[in-house]
Amino acid sequence: MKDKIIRWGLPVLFVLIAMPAVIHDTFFLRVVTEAVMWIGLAIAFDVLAGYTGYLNFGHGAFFGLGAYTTALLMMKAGWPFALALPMGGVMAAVAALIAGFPTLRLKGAYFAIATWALSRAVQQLALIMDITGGPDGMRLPPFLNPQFFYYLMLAIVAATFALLWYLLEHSPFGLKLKAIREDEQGAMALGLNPTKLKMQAFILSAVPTGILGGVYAYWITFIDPASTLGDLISDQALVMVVFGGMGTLIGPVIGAILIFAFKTLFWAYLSDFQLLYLIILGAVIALSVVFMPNGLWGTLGGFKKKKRDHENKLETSLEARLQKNEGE
Amino acid sequence: MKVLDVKDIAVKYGDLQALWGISFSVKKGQLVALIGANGAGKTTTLKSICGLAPLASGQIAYNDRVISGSPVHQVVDLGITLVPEGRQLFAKMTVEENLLVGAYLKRTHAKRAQTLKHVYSLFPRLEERRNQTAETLSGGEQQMVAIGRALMQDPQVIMFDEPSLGLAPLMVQEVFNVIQELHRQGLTIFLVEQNVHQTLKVADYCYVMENGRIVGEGTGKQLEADESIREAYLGF
Amino acid sequence: MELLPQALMDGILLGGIYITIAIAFSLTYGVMHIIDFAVGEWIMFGAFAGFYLNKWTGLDPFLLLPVVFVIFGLIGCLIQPVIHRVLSGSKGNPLLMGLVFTFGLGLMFQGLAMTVFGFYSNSTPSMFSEGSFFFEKFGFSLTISTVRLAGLIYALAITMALHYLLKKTNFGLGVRALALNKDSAGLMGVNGKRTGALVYGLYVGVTAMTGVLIGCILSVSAGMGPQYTIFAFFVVVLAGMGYLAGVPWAALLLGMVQSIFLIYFDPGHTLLAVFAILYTILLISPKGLFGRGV
Amino acid sequence: MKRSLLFTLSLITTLMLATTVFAEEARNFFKVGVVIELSGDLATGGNVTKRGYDLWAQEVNAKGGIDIKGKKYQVKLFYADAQSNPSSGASAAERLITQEHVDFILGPYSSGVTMAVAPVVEKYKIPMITGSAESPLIWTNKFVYTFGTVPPVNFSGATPINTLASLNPAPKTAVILGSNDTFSKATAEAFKAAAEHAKIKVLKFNIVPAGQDLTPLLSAVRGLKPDLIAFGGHDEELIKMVKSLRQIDYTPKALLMHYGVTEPAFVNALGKDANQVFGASVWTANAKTSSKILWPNAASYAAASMKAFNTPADYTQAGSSAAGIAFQVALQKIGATPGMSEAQRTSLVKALEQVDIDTFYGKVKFATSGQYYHANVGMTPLTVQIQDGKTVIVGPANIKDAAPQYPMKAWKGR
Amino acid sequence: MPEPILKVDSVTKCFGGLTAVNNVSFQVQPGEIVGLLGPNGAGKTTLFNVISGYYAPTSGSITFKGQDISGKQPYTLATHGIGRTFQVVKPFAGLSVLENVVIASFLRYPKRADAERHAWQILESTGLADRANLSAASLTLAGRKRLEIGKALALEPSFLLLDEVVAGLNPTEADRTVELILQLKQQGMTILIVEHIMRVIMNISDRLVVLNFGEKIAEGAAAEVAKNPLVIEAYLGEAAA
Repeated sequence: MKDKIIRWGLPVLFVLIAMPAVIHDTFFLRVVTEAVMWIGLAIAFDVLAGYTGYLNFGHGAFFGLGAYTTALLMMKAGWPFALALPMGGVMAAVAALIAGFPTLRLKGAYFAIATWALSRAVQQLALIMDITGGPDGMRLPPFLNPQFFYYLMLAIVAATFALLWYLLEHSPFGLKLKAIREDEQGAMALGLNPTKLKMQAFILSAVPTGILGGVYAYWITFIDPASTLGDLISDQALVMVVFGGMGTLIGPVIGAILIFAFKTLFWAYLSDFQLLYLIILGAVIALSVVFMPNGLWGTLGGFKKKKRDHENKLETSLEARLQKNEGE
Repeated sequence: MKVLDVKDIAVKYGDLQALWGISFSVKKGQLVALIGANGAGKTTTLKSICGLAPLASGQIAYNDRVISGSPVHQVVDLGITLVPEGRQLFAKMTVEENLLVGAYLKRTHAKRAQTLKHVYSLFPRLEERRNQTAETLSGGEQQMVAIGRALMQDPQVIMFDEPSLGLAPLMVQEVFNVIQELHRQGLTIFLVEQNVHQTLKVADYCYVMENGRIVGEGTGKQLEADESIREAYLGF
Repeated sequence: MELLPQALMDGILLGGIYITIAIAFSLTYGVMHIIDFAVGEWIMFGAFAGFYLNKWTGLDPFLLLPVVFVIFGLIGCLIQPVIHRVLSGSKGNPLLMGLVFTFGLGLMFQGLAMTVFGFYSNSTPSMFSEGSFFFEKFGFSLTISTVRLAGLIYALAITMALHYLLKKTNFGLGVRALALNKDSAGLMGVNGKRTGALVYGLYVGVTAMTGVLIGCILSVSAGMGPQYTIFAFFVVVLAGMGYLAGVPWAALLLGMVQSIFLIYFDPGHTLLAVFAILYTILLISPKGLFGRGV
Repeated sequence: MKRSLLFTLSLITTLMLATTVFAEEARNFFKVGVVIELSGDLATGGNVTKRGYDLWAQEVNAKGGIDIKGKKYQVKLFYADAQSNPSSGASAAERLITQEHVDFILGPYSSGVTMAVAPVVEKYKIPMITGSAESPLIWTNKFVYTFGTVPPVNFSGATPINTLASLNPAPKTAVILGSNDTFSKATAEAFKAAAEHAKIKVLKFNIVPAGQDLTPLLSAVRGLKPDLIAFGGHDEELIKMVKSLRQIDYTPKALLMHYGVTEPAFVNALGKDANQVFGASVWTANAKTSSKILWPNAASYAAASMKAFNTPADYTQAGSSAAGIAFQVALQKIGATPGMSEAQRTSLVKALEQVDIDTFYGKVKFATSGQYYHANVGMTPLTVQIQDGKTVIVGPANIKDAAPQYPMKAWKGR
Repeated sequence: MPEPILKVDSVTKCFGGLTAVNNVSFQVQPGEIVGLLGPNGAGKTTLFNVISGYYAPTSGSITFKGQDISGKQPYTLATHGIGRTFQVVKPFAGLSVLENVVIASFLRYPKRADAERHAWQILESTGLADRANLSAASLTLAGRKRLEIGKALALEPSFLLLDEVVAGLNPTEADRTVELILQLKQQGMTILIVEHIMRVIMNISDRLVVLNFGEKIAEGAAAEVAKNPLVIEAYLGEAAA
């Protein structure tokens, strides 16, 4: 697993780093920047959805919170971007702590709806407060350097991926999360504190999301409640994760790339058929749930795993038979 | 005449095989019992007969008609019913509603007032508590509702899954009395029990199960006499 | 103070609309554990059905309700087996998968509606939309909009009809049995698949009828769905998911909170208050107002 | 490791191939970028705006193109959907500029998207005129390359209040409500400022959540018995507002909304209940305008719109067509041909700042300083009223077509 | 008499109106195997859940190694050295057998490499090593029960609560499990075990505690208890009495 990540991850990272040097098309760079952002949002969403089984329909609220924190600190307090950005992550962590403490007690649909209500409330708050500019939103000083934002986004998402990969797939943390997802009662007997673990996962999901929100604000130069605190972020992250495959790190990445690429291609080259896009996207989601409940990666990986399991089984039974024969 | 004929059935839950090709039959008017330890596959056997657990192989016939593969609601319409383990009542419904669900089928719906009267005469206690929700009843009363509910279906074969489970001794006795009474009335009964002594006493014929297989059979007397079966499977 | 009766009345009338949005929705959750993200889209389709049927036939939308119910009931029965397949899958988390499936369905419906019906808002005329009742006594004055009153009566009628269906009919007994214990219901001869399809059909039919009413009372547009999805969720969660008897109370509470807030507090904070209340109640009583959700 | 190296190389090559830049060709037509909301929440307005741009391009091309120093150049529109989302809008602008190499841009419908697009056109120095966005905030940001043909609401909102104040007996009290979105909130604030200025007592002023059913609030308003109810909101909200008022059976002496009443959907949905509602507008199909460019007057434009789309034109659409005309005039002035250099585009901005022309839409003249910087201040804002299902100009007094119907007829007897 | 490792002191547990465990007291000495007996529904599992922290007792107290642990969370008790198995075995189905055990090993070995090494040892000793990389869902019932014990052992507990680890196994499998339990006892483990199969529990227990209807009806050595008429009645039905 480790080898695989390095064998595939490093070249991909290399390509991504080298890309702006080769391709000077700023639109292309913008699209890739946004794609990278969505990869980050999707993997952060999956920490909670895939690894603990909680659908957080308030994911977008962390994004908006990060965006507004960064924007407010820069515009009202005069902080430099470099200081304001991490504060977006800090605020998201604080919000996750406050929101998670009560909501993580809720199960299944109740959690989904409570987090969604919470995110609506946050949006309403941004709409009626003066300091956020209400519905007019906020404008940030334009710093229009596409390379800067590309590399910043890439660095944050790559770091997030690496961190999550380490924590979820390599360190004890990920296994523990999976354990409480599978059987919370049973996990408690093994010394795992589900409340604490879920809270950690919630924060882990919120922080990168908040930071990405901060980058978004500075990059797009304009934020308002409709675009940064609306349902779009959570909805799209959910779609990407479900399509790609929940509960893995690669799944959401693939889901984010494919869905975003599909969306962008459709948007750029088939804009006469914009409405068709909604229909197709809806159909893709519905059909993928019916035919690939484990997502694209889960389904592909599933075949592989089945094969491996099967081989293992053959081996075991062969061994067992040999042992038996020896015994006799 | 065989009312129920189970031939070589196997059941799997995912990778786990619960039944390994078991066969037995129940004749009309008989009280047949199935005994064995926890996890031996007794409940699975009952479930597979009523269509709640799909068969991996084998066949089940009822009055010479193949019923395996039919959904549960069709099976019960033919006159087989199950009083499930742990009663499985509709907890938030009243006693009377629980009983009336028993007469859900068209076949029984028309004469449900009459059947209800019959059930109440069998269990007068239930009539007293007709408007209480099922969850507020004691274990014994719940068992009565479960049996009454099954009777509302006007069955020819009634299967019991551990009816004495968790009941006080007096109550256990009462349940067995009811079962014997139903037997006397001519119902065919298939009983799964852990209360070995009582069961062997009332049953016409017994099967012993272990680990998804039938490992012994005979009348109650024969089994009680069989030391090895006593030793290995009955635990005393 | 003199506004209080009017505020309460408006709250009740608004609550009536929310009852109709949520009641059948709650039923499907209770029986089949479907959380239908497309509930607002069914309302939208219903509203358009009412609008166009009224345009073509010239009949009052209230007279068209049964037609709409039958059409959409059939559609619901046909869709349910797919949802059933998703929910009974062994892979992943079926409940969440059902949520995501209907979410996709909702997106598809929105796209379809915008393609077919265009962007403009519309309104369905009805004989009830004309007048209002006006009372003035004891220094209080009270205006009751006829169409909203008709909506409330419809809501109560539907609630009562559902109550009758569930409590007094054999079919309803089967539905309740199915909701409480699937295996036992099967043992009693309840055909789970067919009953499930009928319940979903009933839900889609009732929800589409609600759409017709909303078209009369408020407006009709291709993008109207999501806001009603929000309210449906709100009411159902507040009532306790699947707890039908809680729905009217939760709906009235929602109507009342909005009415009171719009009148006595800063109206701009109304939605904030609504969401804050939902959140708070979920925290105090995670299974809804009455703690009876499933 | 070898296999992944190969993979890396092939990926780089693919990326390079995929982005082979379209070489800049000499062309004989203008490439016009259009960034608008074709989908999402604001698609209604986006599509109205699109019709305006389309009609302009159609008419220009029907006349052979834009006449630059005796040679005619056709225009070709390149759309990009902003999906009602600022970030998509910015991407859309970037794509049109860097990939399609458009000469100039016709801008978004909404203010939010315009705010995100403006910095992008600023960066590439591509002039943009929006035919619709009318939040005052856009202009206080003083974007050099961004212009607008629709005057901001704080410029146009005062007129209908003044018209009402001049009636006899004038409304003395008012309740002013606004939906909580940029445009509607600004509208309500403009109404409020104008009312206070005109000595109309504002009994209640509230910004309400977008989409909210306002019936309970209106019940309370009813108790205040205001002469005037003024509301800033979008199409669906306006329809719901009228229905609510009728349902609680309150008819104020005057009901004022903004331009939404001139949208065909308003009359279509409400029928006779739409009658006598006042609105603010800068253009109607019977506005008295005369022009030498494309359409001689408002009526001929309205007819052209009916012919092209089978939909009556409203002022957003007209303003969008006028945005095209403004570009056309400025281009002719500097004699720029397609494939403009940066210097040419800079002078195009200068030329736009000097535009002062009469169009079918009215006078187009962009402010060059102050709070309306680059917004069109050449217009005469109008007070309109729906009379018998038609939009009629009822003020200011010197250009009105008909007398305002006032007070409003009760809902019941209609 | 040495200090008891576990002291259950007049523990009562009610659910609403139902009293599942009623005023039960007993003690377990270090190194002992105590069998908890009783017919289905007698309250054994409830008592297990109270001891292992899943339910707080309604009244009474539980002392473990001299410390009052009543009402403490299960994960806290795991660190104190209490390991338990579940009657209905639910392995973490999406994970491999090895991973299942590794999760438990983390309690004493927070580093992944150490935990894995430890888990391998556990798998060896429980005879699951050859299936380490299979998904836990693919195990047979016997395998799952074994895994359940393995997970509890990976906590390196000083006290084990075993809930029906033999039930449902065939005689060979059952014998192997009994062997494993006796081995643990030899290593000095204290065990409280619930089991239905008499032959097993009679053989391995030093002492028995018998529950019926939530109350303790007998306590003592196996042979003694088996003669107790109360027990016979409760257990075998009145016919045997």
